[in-house]
Amino acid sequence: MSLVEYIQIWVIAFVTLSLFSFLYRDNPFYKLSEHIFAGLSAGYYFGLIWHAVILQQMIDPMFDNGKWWLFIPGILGVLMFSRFSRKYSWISRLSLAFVMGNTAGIFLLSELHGKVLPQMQSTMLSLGFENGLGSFLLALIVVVGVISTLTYFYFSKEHKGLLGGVARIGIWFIMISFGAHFGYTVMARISLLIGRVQFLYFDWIGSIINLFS
Amino acid sequence: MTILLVFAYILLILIGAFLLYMAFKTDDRRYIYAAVAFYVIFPVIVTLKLPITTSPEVKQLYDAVEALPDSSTVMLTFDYYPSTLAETEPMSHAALHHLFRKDCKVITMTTIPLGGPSIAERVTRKLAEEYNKVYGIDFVNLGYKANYVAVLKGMGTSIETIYPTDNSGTRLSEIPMMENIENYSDIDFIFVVADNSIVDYWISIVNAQYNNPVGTGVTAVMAPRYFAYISSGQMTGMLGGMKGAAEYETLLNKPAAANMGMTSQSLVHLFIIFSVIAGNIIFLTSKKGRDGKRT
Amino acid sequence: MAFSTGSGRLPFIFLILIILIMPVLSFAQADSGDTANSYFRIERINALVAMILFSVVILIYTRWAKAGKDLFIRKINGLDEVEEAVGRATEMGKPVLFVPGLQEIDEIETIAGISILGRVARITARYETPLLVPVRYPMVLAAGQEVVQQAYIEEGKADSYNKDIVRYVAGEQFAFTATVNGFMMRERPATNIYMGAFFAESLLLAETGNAAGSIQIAGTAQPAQLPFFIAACDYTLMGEELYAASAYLSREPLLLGGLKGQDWMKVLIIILILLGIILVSAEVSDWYLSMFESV
Amino acid sequence: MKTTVPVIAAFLSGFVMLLAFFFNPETSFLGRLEPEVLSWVTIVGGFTLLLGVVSIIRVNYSSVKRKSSGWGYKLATLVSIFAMAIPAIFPVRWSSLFGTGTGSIYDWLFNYIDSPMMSTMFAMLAFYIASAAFRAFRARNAEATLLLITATLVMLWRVPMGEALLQGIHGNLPNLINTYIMNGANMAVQRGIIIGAALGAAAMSLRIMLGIERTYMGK
Repeated sequence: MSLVEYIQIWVIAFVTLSLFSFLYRDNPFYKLSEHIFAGLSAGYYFGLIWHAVILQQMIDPMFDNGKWWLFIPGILGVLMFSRFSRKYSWISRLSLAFVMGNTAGIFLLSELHGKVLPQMQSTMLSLGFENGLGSFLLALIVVVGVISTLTYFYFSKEHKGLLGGVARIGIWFIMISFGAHFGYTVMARISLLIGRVQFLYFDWIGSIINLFS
Repeated sequence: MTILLVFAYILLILIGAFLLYMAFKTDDRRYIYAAVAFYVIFPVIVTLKLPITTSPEVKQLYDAVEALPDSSTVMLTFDYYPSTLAETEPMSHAALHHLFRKDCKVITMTTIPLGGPSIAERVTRKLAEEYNKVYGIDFVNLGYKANYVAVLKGMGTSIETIYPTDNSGTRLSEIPMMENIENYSDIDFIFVVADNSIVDYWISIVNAQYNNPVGTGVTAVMAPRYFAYISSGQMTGMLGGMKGAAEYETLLNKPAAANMGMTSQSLVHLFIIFSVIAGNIIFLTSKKGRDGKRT
Repeated sequence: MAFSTGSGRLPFIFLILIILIMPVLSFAQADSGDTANSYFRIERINALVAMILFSVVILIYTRWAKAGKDLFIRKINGLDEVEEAVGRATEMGKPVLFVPGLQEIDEIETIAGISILGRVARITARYETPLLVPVRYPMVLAAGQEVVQQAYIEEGKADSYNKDIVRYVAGEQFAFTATVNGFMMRERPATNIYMGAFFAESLLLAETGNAAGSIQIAGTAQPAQLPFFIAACDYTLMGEELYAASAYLSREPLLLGGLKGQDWMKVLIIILILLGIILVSAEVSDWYLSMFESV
Repeated sequence: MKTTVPVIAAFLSGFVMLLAFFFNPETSFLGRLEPEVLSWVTIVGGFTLLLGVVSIIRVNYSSVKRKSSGWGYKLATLVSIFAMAIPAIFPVRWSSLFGTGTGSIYDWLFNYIDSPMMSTMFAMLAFYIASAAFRAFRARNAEATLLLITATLVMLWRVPMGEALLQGIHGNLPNLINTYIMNGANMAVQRGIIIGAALGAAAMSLRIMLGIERTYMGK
């Protein structure tokens, strides 16, 4: 392993351990790491936008590809900075409206066409017995689950009588689903810790052992 | 050997119970932290080989990629933050192994501003060496562009208008691989590795409007939500969390980081189940003295 | 609001006009026979019908809500909990902590969080209970300050409003969480209210709030965080309940109209699904199912 | 003027998307207009990200200038911002340390400090979830109880050891969990939530496009 690799591994190990130190007690190391992290992330954004947007999406096409009109979105982008002045913040509305309006135009259709329609269609299941009890039971669970969940999130009538009953079934289904979600999420959190421990053990301690052998 | 194993397990359980007892006694949660650290570190040192069963969604994704004709074009997305590398990186590694093994042309891109492009560069270049793939001919990294909805929608008509150049600034017209690739219709499969709700837009915009098959590798936090898209056929297979990655690695017989982590997962999960039960027993027994809500 | 100003009506009329023209164009082109390179994508007519129906329903209800028509919304029982919890803080003279989520102002959940903040601020203004609102984005800071100041003025307590109630704490997710946790352990607020979009830090906040002995009420639409809030907080508003609560509280025509319109659509969706199930079970459903095919 | 022009801009910008959805891009002028409008949106979107960077610099610079409490840490943030941003701007031609490619200071700082920091911060959640599991996750009512029971079952099922345990109880139990809980009850609820949320998002989009919803503009 070259010297550079050693330095890299030890820098990561130092950073990892100083952040883990927070578990024992909040300390200056953790605070410092946190502030450095916030700074590096902001710096990363700056470098990224400088290259990915200003150079690659504007300067390069404008000067080498003849798309001279790309200065217009550039100006709209710069106008966004008027948000920092209380008096002129209204100037940024045009740029904001242009972006938000565009996203709204996409979502208005994609949410209906890409989510509501297909999800409705795939809930229209046959409740017949033709392919066995198992698939009937599953279809029943799905149909009752979807309808009772939609009913639970229905706000135009008090949840009383039949409506209340279906909403009650809805909350039971929702709790089962959230329970499943809880179980999955526990695994997600643990994996992240395992990732760090794998680094500390295999790479860092590995590099120490490698040093002496 | 089994006596040793049984003895190890008893020891593990005793340590867990002791630390839990101390946590309850002193109300100092650092005992629980110690238990978690122990249960994670111990199996990393002493790895137990555990059978990994394959779930249907993972098999569906594996089969879908396996069925792709060799040298077809696949878009692999790095839509994850550095915070979830432990779960998502094994997935993108396994995906690249699978795609490079099948000589697929790989286009990588990302919608994540913090680290997306750098992660994509690092992972693809490392694996490209292993399969001696050439940048610009076998794989290309488009990098990041802001406003993911516009990016996803824009690539439906013309990738080049959204990405005039690749991540390192080379114009797309100068990249041999991108010659006859204009938009989604020239891409055979989209493999999304993500840790956020961008997956919803890959499905509701790209799959619904451009009919590309979309397979995903998602963090365990996101997985339960996407069973809805699996069963409606909008999503072609899914890897759910580290277990999904481990299953995919096993199918590719390339066991790596995810497989190693499964023993630690098992132990910590059992410990958490035990502490939920213990916590609630204490809560319910002491509940007799106080009303349901904590006063 | 926009409806009264001239510009408000223009887009509405323009939208309806253009949408009506599309079907005319499609039928005109249908009988001209050349559907191959057709102008209008006939196969997406179901999306057009769905969008027109949806837009008309939402706009009608919004217009009714604006005209002050009495549109009934059931009281979300989470709101009694919020008022009771803020009352508890007033009795104990301890501060109320309100976190309007961790997303930008243009996210629906943040807007809902800010409108609930308005309600909470009116109560804290009335009883002069200390209130702290840490935020993560400059634009959320501006919107939050506006709403809180408005509440203090309406309660006739303009003098006891100060700019520091709503405070920009940090941009980064975990720097923000650590600072808020620090505040919780130092000030020991009697009530923590989390209303908006929350992610992995939801657990850190709820767990620290638990350790600080505060009553906690949460509301978010992020499905991955709801299980934790349900298990760790005293009361949780789930998903759309968050939007319904802000609509109920503010009676704001936009929210009210939107909610009622969506409720109407839910009834229609349930009826269409049930009809579909009957037809599918009777095996006469092909024509019906094709209506919902998204291409 | 301050409201009408943005409202019209929002409407037109959104309306192009509606047209592009219904009209075939190959056979109409939309084929060129749609991606062009979208590339403009990504450019303006990039600047909004810069907005966040500038506001962080402003907030930290003002507290350093005023020497407010903890200004040392704020100085560290400022130094880190420029340590990352300045080398990234210089062209890579001058030296491979510049620019954002592999081998640059930018890439090095990200891969070896920024990224591990973020991974470690998230890794700490494992500890918090365990302590929360013991201290905060209470079966305080019937619903929370059902949630915790299902959670325990799914947690067992998700790990090899647990799965082996379940198979011990009944050979087919793991598959039953996958079919009837994950692909059954959970899938149905997720579908209900997706439909509800989609209606909400579509309603919000309609209001934004028609200039009725304007809070994002800070009206």
